[in-house]
Amino acid sequence: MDIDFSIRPVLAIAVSLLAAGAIWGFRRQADLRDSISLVASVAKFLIVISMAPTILAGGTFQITLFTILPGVDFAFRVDALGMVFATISSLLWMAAAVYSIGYMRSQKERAQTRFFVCFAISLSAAVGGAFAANLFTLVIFYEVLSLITYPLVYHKETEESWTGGRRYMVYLMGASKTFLLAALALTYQFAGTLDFKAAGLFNDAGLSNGLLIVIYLCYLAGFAKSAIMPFHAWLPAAMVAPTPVSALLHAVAVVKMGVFCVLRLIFDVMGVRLMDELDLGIATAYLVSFTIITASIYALTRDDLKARLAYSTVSQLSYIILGAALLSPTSIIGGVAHMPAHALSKITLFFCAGSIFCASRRKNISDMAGIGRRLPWTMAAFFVGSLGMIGIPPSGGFISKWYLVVGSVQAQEMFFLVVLLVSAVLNAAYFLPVSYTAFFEKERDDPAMEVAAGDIREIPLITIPLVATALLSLAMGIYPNYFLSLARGVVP
Amino acid sequence: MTEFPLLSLIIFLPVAGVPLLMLVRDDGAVRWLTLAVMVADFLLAAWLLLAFDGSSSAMQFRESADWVPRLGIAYAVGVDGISVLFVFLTALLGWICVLASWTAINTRVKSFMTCLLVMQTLMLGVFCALDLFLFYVFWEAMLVPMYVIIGVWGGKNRVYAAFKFFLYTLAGSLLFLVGIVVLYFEGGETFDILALMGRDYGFTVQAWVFLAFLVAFAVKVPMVPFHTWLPDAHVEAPTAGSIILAGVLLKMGAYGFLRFSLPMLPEASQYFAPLVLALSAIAIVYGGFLALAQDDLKKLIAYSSVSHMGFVTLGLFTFNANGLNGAVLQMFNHGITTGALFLFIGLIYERTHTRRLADYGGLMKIVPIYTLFLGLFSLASMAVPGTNGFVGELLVLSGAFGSNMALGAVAILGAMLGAAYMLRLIRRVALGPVADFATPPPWDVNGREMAAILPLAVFVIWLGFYPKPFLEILGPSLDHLLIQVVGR
Amino acid sequence: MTDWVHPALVFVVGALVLPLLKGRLLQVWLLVIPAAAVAAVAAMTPGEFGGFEFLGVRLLIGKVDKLSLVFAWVFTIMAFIGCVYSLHVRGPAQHVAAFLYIGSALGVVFAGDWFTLLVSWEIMAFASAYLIFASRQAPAVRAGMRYLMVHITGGVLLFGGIVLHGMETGSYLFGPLENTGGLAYSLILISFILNAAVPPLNAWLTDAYPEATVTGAVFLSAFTTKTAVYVLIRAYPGTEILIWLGAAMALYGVIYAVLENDCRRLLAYHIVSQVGYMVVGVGIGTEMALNGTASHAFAHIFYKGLLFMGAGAVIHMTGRRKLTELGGLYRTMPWTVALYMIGAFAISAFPFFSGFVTKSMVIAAAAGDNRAAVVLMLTVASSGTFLHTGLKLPYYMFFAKDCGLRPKEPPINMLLAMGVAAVLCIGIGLWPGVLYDLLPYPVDYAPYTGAHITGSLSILMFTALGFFLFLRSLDPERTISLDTDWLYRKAARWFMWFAEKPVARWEGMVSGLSDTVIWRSLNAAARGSLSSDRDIVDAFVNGVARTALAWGASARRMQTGVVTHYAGAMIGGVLASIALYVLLRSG
Amino acid sequence: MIKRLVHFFGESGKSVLRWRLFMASLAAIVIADFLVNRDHGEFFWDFLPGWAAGYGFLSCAAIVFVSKFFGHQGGIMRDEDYYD
Repeated sequence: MDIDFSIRPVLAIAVSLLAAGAIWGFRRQADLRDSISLVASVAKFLIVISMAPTILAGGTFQITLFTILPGVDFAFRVDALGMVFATISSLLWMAAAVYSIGYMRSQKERAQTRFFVCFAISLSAAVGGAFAANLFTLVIFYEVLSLITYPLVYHKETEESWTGGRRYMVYLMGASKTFLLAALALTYQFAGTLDFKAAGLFNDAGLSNGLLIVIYLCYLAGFAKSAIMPFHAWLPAAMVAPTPVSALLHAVAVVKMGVFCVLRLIFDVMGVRLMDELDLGIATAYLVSFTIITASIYALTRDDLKARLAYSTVSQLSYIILGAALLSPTSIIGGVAHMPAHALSKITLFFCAGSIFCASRRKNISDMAGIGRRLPWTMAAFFVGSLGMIGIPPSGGFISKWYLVVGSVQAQEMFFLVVLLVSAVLNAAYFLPVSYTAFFEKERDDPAMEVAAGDIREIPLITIPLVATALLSLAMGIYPNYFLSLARGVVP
Repeated sequence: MTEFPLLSLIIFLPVAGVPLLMLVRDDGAVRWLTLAVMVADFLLAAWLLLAFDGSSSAMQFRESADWVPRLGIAYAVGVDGISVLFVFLTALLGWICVLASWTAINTRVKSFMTCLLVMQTLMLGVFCALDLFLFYVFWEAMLVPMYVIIGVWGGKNRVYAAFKFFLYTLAGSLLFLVGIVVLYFEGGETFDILALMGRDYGFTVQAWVFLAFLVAFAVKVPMVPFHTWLPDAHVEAPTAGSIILAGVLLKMGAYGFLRFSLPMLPEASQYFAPLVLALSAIAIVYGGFLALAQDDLKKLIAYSSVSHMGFVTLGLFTFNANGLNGAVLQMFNHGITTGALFLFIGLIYERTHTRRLADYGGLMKIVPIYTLFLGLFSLASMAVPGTNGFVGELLVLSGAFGSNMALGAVAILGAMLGAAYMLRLIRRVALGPVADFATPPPWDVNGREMAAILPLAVFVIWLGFYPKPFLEILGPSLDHLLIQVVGR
Repeated sequence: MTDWVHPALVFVVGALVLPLLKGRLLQVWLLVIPAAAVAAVAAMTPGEFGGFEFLGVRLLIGKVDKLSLVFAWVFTIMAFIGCVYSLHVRGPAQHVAAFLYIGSALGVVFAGDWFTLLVSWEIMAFASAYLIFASRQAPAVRAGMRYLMVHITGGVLLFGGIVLHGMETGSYLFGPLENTGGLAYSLILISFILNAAVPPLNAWLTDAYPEATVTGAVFLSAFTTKTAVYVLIRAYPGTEILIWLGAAMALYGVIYAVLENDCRRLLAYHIVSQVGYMVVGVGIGTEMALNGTASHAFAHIFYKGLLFMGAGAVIHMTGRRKLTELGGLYRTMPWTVALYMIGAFAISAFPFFSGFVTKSMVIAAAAGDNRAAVVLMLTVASSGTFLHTGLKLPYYMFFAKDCGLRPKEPPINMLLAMGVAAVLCIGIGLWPGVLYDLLPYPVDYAPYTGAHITGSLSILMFTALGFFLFLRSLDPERTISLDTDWLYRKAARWFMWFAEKPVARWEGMVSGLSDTVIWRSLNAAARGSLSSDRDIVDAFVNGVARTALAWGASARRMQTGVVTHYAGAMIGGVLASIALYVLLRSG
Repeated sequence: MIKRLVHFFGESGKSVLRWRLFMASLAAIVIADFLVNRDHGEFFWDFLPGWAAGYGFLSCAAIVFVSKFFGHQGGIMRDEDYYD
């Protein structure tokens, strides 16, 4: 476990911040402005991935900028878990950058500069959180992410989007201002530090179990981005945002930030041993199992495609937490591996939803009968994405589900085995109908539709990235080693 | 350590500027002159801060000269880690006030500037005084210029507000005076603060004096239920007045607790701590709710000050390191942030002549830079991580939890409310469709206003990420204080 | 993998290339790929190939022994026939699905470990489902969805079972399971018999196959159930319960077939019935029984394929599928009739047809195991088989009353495919030795004894007699028959109700909390404290203030901001209080 | 040739001839069943000539009537639009 000092984490964060500035600077020349996002995304990915070899070899990068409070530094540390998160966000930003250009232009969206600026900054926040070396730094980026995504949520500035945005803020800021702040204060007061420790922060704090549990629950509720019920309602509300946002942020960056924080909480703040002693792991597992099942069932009833995807996200996020909460090595691998697996599939699905909307202005699944003939690439990608969500080989989702199931058996918890299997069936029940409606049902030309079935066309700038992500999700199923070995690195 | 009477210079430089003002006629010249004086004073204060030795808890830059030896009254000044910060803050806000009233004040400019300068001297004096009588003189005298500022250059309802302010503070200060006198006799007929700290008073005396002080300081802070003068004063006061009120005057109360109540009356402090803590907790939540309900920008900020100062007193009476550090830091932060917010409201008021939340909307689109900074300070005020507010709040809350879980829980509620009303403010003022204003855009901040804003913004970020130097200056003094309170 | 080419690989490659081809080229490719697969199988020698490590599991994707070879042979040959039969189908999609389907079935056949098995199993479900969806009729799409859901559920059970098994034994190598009473054993068994369409888990088959495309049904009839039989032979030989399930199954299919009006659904029920024989064989588990099962599966694939091709040809030409709407087609489709009848004789096990030499092997094995009841039940079943596929179906489809249609013979490729299958049905019947040599265990069984021939002939012919005597009561009726799919069709509706009413309401309530409770209560509290501040605290102060104001002209003057008066007031107050204190002290 | 064979079974004119041929074949089979040697068999009926004929006929009858009974009385047969 060798620790190298490196400026690269900071660079990785800075590059998109600079990009944001540049985008603002060139707001008058649209082409130049948009190409900046592309370049920045590639640069960011290269910087991040350049750290991969060392991390895979079990090393970590570290850089401490300065001390904020006694026992609290402003510092970055790149380890396996952070690397997983950083890799998927930066990798998928490239796809999302292309996609959003296509989307925003085809939609002639307003305030594109603001959009791209916020987008770039939120990526900085995501990667910053991934590389944060302690709770304080992590929380800084966590909050920045909440705030910077707010303009993206109310982007359309319709009544609907304002209410959506308000709910977004009420949940995210509310939770973090009450529970998270409390948890931090308690931790700082009693543990005296906010640094991540694999053994946990509270070992020599000598706190009563009750207090420890309270602290843990405060954290769990505070990280509302992980969308554990009943703190999930902001996610469906955020669906008023333009689809690129829903895709990259509310399927990958933001929600994964929440889950990432929870994993940090479990592994590096509470520590596996404490989680086990207080039975917090198992309790959490039951909590998220409830989320998994309920969200899946609710998704069945949604006809609005994005809403269905949102609830599927709610349930899938809990897979990740479930894996971690079971605390068995294999399940942890499964949980961590499910982060990229879910990210790749879900971003594909959202891209598809956006593509359908741009091409046909259709939002409801019931209106998509026969659209598969018009948008073959999109719907094929959608099918691939659904495979990932259900966990059918050869998708990446199968890999993580395999580990999760093995892990839950290993943890001697048949209940969660059942939960996972049942939810797999439920996922199939709400994802496959989309595909078969699109491909096999008769296209009906109803005049109410803005766009007649006849002139629905694929939009290249939108289709290319979604096909790419679909292929990536398959690629992870066939060659999962990169993420798997990172996941192994996470196991304490 | 230095023979050079730096403190006295800092304290009296502003007043010294007054006669110079008499020489010039033209308003512009008056403004420039005042600004020059204030800036010079600020530079001295900055030098003081740099020259201050943060490693010791002792009073530094002490000067003393007999004044009324028969009564043991002396002219004694000096700063420790706590007061030096506030000297600096006061000096900083001083020239910002000048800038803030550059165009806002165009009647009787000279008198106004005179008030500012006098005010400045008195406030600096309060923070530096090491002699109780001297302290009281500064403390009392401060009322006059402030009263004038509100009563003369204030808004429609200024008389009511000014009188209310006066009544409250007078009532407070009378009790304060009584307390001082008691201490004087009990403490061996001296007004030397350090000496008085050394004394050991009987509990009953401590208790009575503490209560007397409590009212005096509670009015200044202000603590619920002595807070109602604040919103009116703020609403009616000109921008500069609001900045001084929020930035400095409110700190006096807390400073009083730090200087007198805690070190001189430790047993009483601990005995009455629950009372103060309860009042603070109430202030935090109550103020938060009140701010949430406001439709007047200034009132909103004013009540948010009540809530934030609640955090300060809360931190002070937790009697642990985190709490105290947090409290003092919070005082400083509040000075910066709330001062800035009042400045911003002043700026926008100059242009739109309305303070009703309902009249605003969509500023983001027409005055982006203004909105950007407004957003920054609002976030600081709601204590978002990465801004100065968060550090202070985190420390105070840690302290609160350290002393009592329930207390922490209530305080947390206040923090949440902070987010609520600040987000409401931003949402209504900055976002959404552009409201139609009397004076049409564009009118974004100009260079002069920028000069006033930027330093504050710098402090917001600096303290948000790197409060260490300030905490290091505070550290020894607060440790010393802690020993004085609970150490025995 | 130089010495060994996985036929599944051949099909996958074929499927990948297909979309690029069209017209003549496509048709050639459709013939080349199965032929290549057959060649690959022919070139195969027993052994283990393609073993490697994945997800920490020891994988073995190619385990070749005689048993897998039998199934490989029949699958690849049937693939060829099916491709010929579907040569006329335009567009690659269906062919791609078919190729993937066959490929995954072969993947199961050669799977040396549970993991590979599972993967192939899942892909098989999806690929086969496409063949049902592809007919694009609304009922077909719904049936396809049901089919898919059932198989996904089965796959999920298998998934769980495999993981449990792997955890129990620490090995994922695919082999016989012994009943440790663990959950794994039953989970896997359930998922297997689900694919084998053992009642009550049979409904997916009879629900979906009749809805499939004409060509798709041919493939469907061949692979899914037979792979299930194969894995049963591998994993559950000699499991008592299978005997009874199988026997019951054989009759179940026959009984439902009586009631059926849809020609392909009738044949589908006979798949159930025929697979019953194989399941019995597995249950008995003696070498002979397993030989019987394997060989019967082998023969079954061809004659069932032939029957579906025949029925398919009729549907293809007439567009009708209900017996009540057909009849009298023999005039214009004699070849179809003849070829179909060959299949019918084969399935009914007429002497010199393939069924005769394979089915009897299972029955003989049952007899050899002294299971009289089983033998009798199976005999009834075979009489029923002839009754429907050999008599009822052809009678009402080709003869009986004239429906007035005069369809032409089907396209030549269909006839050719049927011809090949027919040849195989007869060939196996005439030269059983060839098949017997392929079987996993050495065969000492001679089907052609006098008693056996006359016995089967009389059973069949007297069944025929019965048929003609009771002809009237056999007339098909315009009905559908409820099967166990009723359960999950209804259950699905109940579940959706549950999801849309209670769950949805609860969810709406919870996610509304922010607006309904939190936001409102905050604002209420805010307004409340505002009024209290104005009406209580401030009111008090104002009262004081007013009195003070009223307290004198000095107050009036105060407003002008003349400072001295305060000074006065202040000092006065100060002196007063000091005096007070001094007084107190001295007193 | 195939055509002729198929038509032979189809044409109504030939029904009498078909019936006779059928009967003849039945008779032939039963007779043959008595002639073949039955030296080995598992169960008693393996040694009864003509058993198969009877059993075949009975099972046919049984299948037809039992299942029709279930179908009609057991409520298994429903209208074609039962599910929608």
